[in-house]
Amino acid sequence: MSQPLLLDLVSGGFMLAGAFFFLAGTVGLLRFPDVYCRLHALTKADNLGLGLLSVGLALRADLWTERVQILLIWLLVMGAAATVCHLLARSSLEEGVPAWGEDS
Amino acid sequence: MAWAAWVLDGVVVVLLVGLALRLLHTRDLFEAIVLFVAYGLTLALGWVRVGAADLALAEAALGAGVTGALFLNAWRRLSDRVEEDAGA
Amino acid sequence: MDDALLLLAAFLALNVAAGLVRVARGPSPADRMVVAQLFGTTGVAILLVLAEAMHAPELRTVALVFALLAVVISVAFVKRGWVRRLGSEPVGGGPGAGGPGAGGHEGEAMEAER
Amino acid sequence: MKRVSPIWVGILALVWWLLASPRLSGWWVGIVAVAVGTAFHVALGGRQRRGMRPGHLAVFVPWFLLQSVRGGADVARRALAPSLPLAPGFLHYRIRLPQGPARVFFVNCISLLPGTFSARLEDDDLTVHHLAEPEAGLRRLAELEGRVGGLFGMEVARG
Repeated sequence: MSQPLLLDLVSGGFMLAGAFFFLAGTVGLLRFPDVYCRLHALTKADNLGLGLLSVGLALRADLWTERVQILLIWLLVMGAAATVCHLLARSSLEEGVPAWGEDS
Repeated sequence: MAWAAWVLDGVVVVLLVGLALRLLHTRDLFEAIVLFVAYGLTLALGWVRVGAADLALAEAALGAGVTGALFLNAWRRLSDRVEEDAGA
Repeated sequence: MDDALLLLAAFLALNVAAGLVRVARGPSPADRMVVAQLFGTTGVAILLVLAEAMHAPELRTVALVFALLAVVISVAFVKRGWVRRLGSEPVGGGPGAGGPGAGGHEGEAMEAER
Repeated sequence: MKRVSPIWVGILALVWWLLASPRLSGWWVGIVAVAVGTAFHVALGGRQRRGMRPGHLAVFVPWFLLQSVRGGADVARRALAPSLPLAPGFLHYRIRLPQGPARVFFVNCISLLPGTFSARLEDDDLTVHHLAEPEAGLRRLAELEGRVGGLFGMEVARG
């Protein structure tokens, strides 16, 4: 009986840590001064949050195919996030969105 | 037991209504498009909550994705034309 | 445990709601387009959690679609330039995300988060 | 020269199987998907002479995961600190990796490194946005480039 409890604790810990990073990412999105900094917050904090959450969920999954599935989705999201971040940053730069502390 | 589900569903419903109101009231076309995409994705979450994963899939892919991309294209064409008219 | 997972999903949904404040406030179009990233990660997280909480593995497929959508939408957005487009404000940075709100009317649901 | 690599077909089929796994009733859709995926793979350049070396992934992946955890923690700390300790700005980095998959991989990885993401790439000149501490960012970029070079089996001159 202690085995499932331990599993719940560990996976719950991972998921809570993930939720914390999602919160941090949202706070960063609202607080950071310019679009470039906000992209940092969204890309990195949310990705780490999703990673921790995926690990927590993968621990709870019944089948190993489900585990790999969850981790594959995380991998795909990681690639998508890096691509989206680069695209938005590049177009902001090209359109001359000023960075914080820069007068233009 | 049920209250946790109520919390989640409540958040989704409030989000949907708030997005819809803001979407209809904003004067910024681009913001409206972006909010439309957000609305579609939130609606997909709503479909998930009522147990219709297939509808959620269609809503996300067609309602938010394809329609959103088409709106973005139309917005670009529209603003090109407005710019031309202003320049001429 | 399922209840705890549902609450976790609700918490993540609140995160999305807070993030949408940034989408509503802008000021630049790129600031609004972070909605793609927001749903691309947090939306996927919600769906993965729900897949476990509701015992519905098919929701992971929906999560995949969300992740792909983020890319599709932002590619559709950056394909050509966007500044000085119809309805988009002149951009301005500044500490505290400066600039007045788009039209002065913030959404009712957003108001509480500000 | 464009050749269909059987390894790629296998990888795509495996991915399909994993993603569709609880119910494989739609296996014929999977065959179509794998075929389309392979067609894209060939259209986008096919098998490169220098591919990723799988053995080196075992070293790279843990390092990268650690870096991305540190990146997330760094952003979280800055976002939650009341004083908002930011010193953002752009820096330029001259890429030494040759054109090709290694370079694309490198540029994508930058976005998950602590405090940096890639904003623009023009020829060899990469514009990187940093959240704070540009010198540390440059050092990490150089290290990442070296490691990506190792992963793809090419020597990157230290400069």
